[in-house]
Amino acid sequence: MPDRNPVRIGVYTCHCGTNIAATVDVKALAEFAAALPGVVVSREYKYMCSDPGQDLIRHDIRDHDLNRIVVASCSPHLHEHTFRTALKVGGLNPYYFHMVNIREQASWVHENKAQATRKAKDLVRAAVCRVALHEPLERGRVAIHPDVLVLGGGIAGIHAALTLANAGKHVYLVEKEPTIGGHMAKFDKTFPTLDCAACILTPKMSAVRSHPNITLLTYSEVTKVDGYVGNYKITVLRHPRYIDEDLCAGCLECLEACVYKQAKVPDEFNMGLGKRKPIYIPFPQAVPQVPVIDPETCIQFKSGKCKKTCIEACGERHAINLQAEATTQEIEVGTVILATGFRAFDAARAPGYGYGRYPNVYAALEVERMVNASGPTAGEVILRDGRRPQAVGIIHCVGSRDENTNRWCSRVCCMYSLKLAHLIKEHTGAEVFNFYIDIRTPGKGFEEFYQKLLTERVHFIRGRVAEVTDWVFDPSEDGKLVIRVEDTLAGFVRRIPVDMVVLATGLEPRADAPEVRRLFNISCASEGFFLERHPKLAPVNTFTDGVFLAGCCQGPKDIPDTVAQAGAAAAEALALIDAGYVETEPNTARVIEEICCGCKTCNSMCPYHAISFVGEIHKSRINEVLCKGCGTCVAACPSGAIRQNLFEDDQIYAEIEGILTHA
Amino acid sequence: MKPKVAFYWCASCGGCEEAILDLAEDILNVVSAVDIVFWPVALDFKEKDVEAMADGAIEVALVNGAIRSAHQLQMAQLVRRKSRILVAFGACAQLGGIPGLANLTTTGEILHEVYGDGTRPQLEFQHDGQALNLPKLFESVYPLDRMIPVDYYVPGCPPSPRIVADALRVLLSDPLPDPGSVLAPDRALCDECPRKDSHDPELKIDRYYRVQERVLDTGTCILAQGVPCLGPATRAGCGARCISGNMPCTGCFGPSGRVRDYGGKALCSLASIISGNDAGAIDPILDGLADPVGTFYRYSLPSSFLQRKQGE
Amino acid sequence: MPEEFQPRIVAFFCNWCTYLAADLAGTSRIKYAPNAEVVRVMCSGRIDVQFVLKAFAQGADGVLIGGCHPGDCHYQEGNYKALRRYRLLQRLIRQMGIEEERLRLEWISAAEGDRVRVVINEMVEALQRLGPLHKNGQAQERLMEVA
Amino acid sequence: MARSYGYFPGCSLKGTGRAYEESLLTLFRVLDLPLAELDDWNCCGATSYMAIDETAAFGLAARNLALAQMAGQQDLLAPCSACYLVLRKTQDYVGRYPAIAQEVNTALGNGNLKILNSVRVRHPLEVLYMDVGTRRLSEKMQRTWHGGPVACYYGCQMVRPYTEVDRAFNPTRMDELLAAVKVPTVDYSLKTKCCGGSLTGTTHSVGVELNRILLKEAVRKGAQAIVTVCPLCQYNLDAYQSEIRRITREHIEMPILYFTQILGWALGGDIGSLGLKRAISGRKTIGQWFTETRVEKEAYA
Repeated sequence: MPDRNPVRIGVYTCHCGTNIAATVDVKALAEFAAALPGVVVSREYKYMCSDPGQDLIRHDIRDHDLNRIVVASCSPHLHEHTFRTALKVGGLNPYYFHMVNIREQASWVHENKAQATRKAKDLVRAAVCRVALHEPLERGRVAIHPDVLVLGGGIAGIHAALTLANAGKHVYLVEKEPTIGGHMAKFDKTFPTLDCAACILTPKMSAVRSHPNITLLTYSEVTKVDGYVGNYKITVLRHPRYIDEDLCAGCLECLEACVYKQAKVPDEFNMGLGKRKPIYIPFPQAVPQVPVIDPETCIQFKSGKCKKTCIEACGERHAINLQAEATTQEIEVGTVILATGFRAFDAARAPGYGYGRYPNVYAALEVERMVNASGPTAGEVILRDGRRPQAVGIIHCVGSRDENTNRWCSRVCCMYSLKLAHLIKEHTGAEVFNFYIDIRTPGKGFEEFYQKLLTERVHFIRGRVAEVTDWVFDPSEDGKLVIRVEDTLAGFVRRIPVDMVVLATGLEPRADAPEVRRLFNISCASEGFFLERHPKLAPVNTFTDGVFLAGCCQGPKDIPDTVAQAGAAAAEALALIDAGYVETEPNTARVIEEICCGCKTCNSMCPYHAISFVGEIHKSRINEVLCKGCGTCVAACPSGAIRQNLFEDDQIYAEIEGILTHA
Repeated sequence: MKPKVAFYWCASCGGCEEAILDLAEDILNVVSAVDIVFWPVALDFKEKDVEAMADGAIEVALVNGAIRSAHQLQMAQLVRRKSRILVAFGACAQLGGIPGLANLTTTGEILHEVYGDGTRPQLEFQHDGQALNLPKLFESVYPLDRMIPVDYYVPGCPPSPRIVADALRVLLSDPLPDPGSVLAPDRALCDECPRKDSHDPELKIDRYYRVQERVLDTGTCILAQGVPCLGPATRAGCGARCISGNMPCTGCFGPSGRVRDYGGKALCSLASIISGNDAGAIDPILDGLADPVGTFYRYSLPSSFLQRKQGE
Repeated sequence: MPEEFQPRIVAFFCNWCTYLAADLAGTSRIKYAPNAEVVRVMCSGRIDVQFVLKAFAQGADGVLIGGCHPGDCHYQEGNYKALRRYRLLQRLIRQMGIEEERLRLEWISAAEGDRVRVVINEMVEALQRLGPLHKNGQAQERLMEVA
Repeated sequence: MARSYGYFPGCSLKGTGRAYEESLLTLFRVLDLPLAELDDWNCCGATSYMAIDETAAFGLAARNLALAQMAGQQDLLAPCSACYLVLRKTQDYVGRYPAIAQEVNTALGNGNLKILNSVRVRHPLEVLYMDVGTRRLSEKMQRTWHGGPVACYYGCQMVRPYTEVDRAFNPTRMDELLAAVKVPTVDYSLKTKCCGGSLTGTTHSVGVELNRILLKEAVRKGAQAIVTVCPLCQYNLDAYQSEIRRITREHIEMPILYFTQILGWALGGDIGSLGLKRAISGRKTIGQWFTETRVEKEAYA
């Protein structure tokens, strides 16, 4: 049907400084646009997204009584919202707008100015054709459930959870392991201040346990995520720890009582350097203070012939229940913070360094435990054969900056290597050699720490280590590990005999990152870390509304950065919660009942069960709230009886025609 | 005096003419109601008789068949000139119809198929001073409205008696429907299909069968039985005659109002509802849809976006 | 020498993976052929076969469909629908005399900026080998024969 | 009857490496794996060619590959590391760089040949490990080892840059094969270091020094012999021991064996046809080790 007020289009071409103007002839583009049907105003401006830029639009709407706006600038993912708001302020329905991406998808990816300009023209023509058919739309509102899920109980999750809880929001903190604390709990000292990790972490851990607004679900995993921003339904699988968290008083007598008098099982928390019993608590300050039974190694589970002395020891409390089974729990939250952390690179994947082959080659985390006073060696640096090392080599960038393994820099290895160098020297007085590609100390107090180590006469050899070998070239090397490296500063190949080799292993995405990613429907960057919505402007947001990122799951970072990011994620969540609602995009689909023939083709298209078949009228109907606006049913409807706001057939046809109409 | 009515046929099989006769006794009402001034298949009028008429003298002309030859075009243009209302009657006139499938080949190929390398009919031939002419065959088949302005469409191959009767009634009465409209309900066939409620909403096809491969249950949705039925994509109005004959709809009534390319839309829909999420699982199911063009464009190739086979 | 043929490609990209990949290519300043012009849809499942046919009829020499990798669809299953339609459409266009290289479906995740370059460049090369789809101009122009 | 493997001997196995060929044929006979020597094969194009004129090297290698593919072989066995590498590299480059493929095929075209990369280039070590497997070797074991521990030496070309045969760092498949027939091996850290290669012929002293390092470390690790997979390695380590003794006054004398010799013997191959007599160093030890002993059947408890 004919529009009562004829289409009056304003087209705005952005220079984006020189980002666009250097490759696209913006002047020619604006002139071209001016001649297109329905275009009343066509301007070019340095920065359309700036206030003066937006004012241009607002004033033209008023002065030239425009009713459609096209902006040719950057990606709609960056500024579509900005300009829609400008329309709104200008008194126009924000959806009378279409954005043309001539930066990311033209000026930045093409070199030939003529061709880039031609392409930009096509795209603008398409947008003009399209926008003419736009209709006014209203955004819906969805109430935000105030509770928050924080996934991962490392320092990131802990800090985010506490921040939210202190702001009065209820938080579900879900952790895979039997205790929270994550990697940080394994560290001895933290760089560059060398304050003890436990001293700063454990108080936060117990704060989590005692906080009235935090429900702590350890030894648990998220298995299902339903719903959408503001209204997520999360299914949590709770592994049985065989000891009732509510009944257990944390006396740990059951550990003493275990029929295993000596601990026999390699202890995960100590990277297998120590031993634990089948019934154990990961580490003394673990939260919750509740032991867990490992069915793999518990005699009762294996043979059923145990005296069950642990149950005796527990006595009246009856906290131990060997029949316990996994349970699932449904929780409802409005927002989610992913703080699932990282995985340390497996040093065995760099075989040249002999990890797993030579007993005295250690991965950094093992040494972290070793130098830790509460670690397996009570803080002593002792080799597997009981010797104290006279010389120690620390190899940087193992599983980082390496074509064969991971290309990225793990950011923390330089600093923790310096830290370990300092601690090892402190504990053993040994000669310590650092083998590095570059020393990267870009943090507060980092460079100073590096300087301090130089004065401690720690050796720094610049060169990528070729191999660690036990090949003895001359007798002085007997019984030692030899580090072969090209000293790129001295300019020759050196053989450095040492007793102990420490591999500064890098940080990787967790093995289960892909599953988590799919559960929460977010993207991963090429190396497998979770992808933020925008590296600069939305570093803790994801492309799924209401899901935020904190800590190393988004990329390697140290504790200060992690805590800062966790705070930011909490703030983003709070902003949503306190707004009380989110506005939803109106690009939903709807059935035109007069045309629908009730063939039910669409019903099986929708993964969200938004489409139901209404028996009384023999037609299908779409629930607008459940519809997420993918448009699959629209394409599938054989009689064209389903339409999608903002992606109407006619609008897309117009765009195609616009692109292909030869100028 | 009675309104003048003309019937003419272009590239068609004659089934549309039959459809008029299928009105049975109603035909008498028609004949008594109108004054038929031109109907080559039934009455002896000549081209010159039509030329003799004043422009617009004919109230309603029902033209069936597609345009394939210069003569058909010339006649269509003549009838158009003489008629106030011109109706594209039947699938061929509306969409190109079965003859439109010739757009999968070229005229050259067709002539070769028929005459081989032997003598071919000449466009012009001199016989003792007399010039004999044959109409030129076009490279492609065209639906009527690509050649002359068309006021209304009556779908079907052939149009069902009910549709024809309704159409005539509407056309000879006031007020006339919006110009360009198709004189059939703007809804798909399922709407009037007796089997529409026979299958549950979660329709998933694990295999497509050709109709001869399957003994079809007479109560259940044919598509749900794995036989491609184009009812969901095809305009209603035929009274689901094929379905009642336990045969799938092949789409002769063409698309409903919001669909631009009948075959593309039908294909899009039938492909969407199969199971299988990778090529390995999908392809065997699609193998059941032999001859996609013949299946989805049986009546509408010339009116599709692509109109004919591409390339030379 | 004659200027080499510049094919026109209409690229239907899903909003969450392939469109973002194209943005990433931009922010990474990856250079590729300027022949593909993007129509953004929310999901590859929105892409109606009619759109593809329309593009070919309108003068496109090639059509590229970009969606999320299997299992990664932002809308869970839209890309599977796209794949099913694509597999059947390939058979149809072959019958219609359109070479299959002219229609391509690619799964490109938000992280695969360089994949956008590779795919578009490959396609441009392929289309330059094939030449224009409408050897004798637009389909409409065929009407000339009857005039 | 198992399918046959195409066999490309290359110059060495017909010359300095005869012992390798003899033991290889014997071993494959006892495993009844038929070997079909490639008809009309030519120089593989290795080292010197590759260094001077790559295209010519690719051409030579490609011809052999094309012949194998004409002969309908799925696998082409190249026991010499140098042959293996150049053949494998040619396939890789032809597959990866259309320009090279075109050049090579133009050359082959003159002989009505074309390379399709349908043939798999294999090394006996990989074939024994993957196709036969350690389990079957232990089952088929006929003789028990009474000799001393040995050091497995893989050389440089076998596992770099291509790693189908074994891992690039610390390869272990030869160790595993020998372990399968109860031959003790030592943890030998130099298993992929340079044997001196053709340096022994050009910059002699350097080549010999590299040999010395390998031998000495083997001794230090308690090995009484070194086992190789490559005729050049074997020759270098075998031929210069007396010279090394003369220069260094270190008493180094140990057999340098082919892994096919030990396996062939352990699986009951005819001792006479393992090329053992061709050894230069440690002949006495070899004589003592490779005798007609039978497997003692473990007493069943």
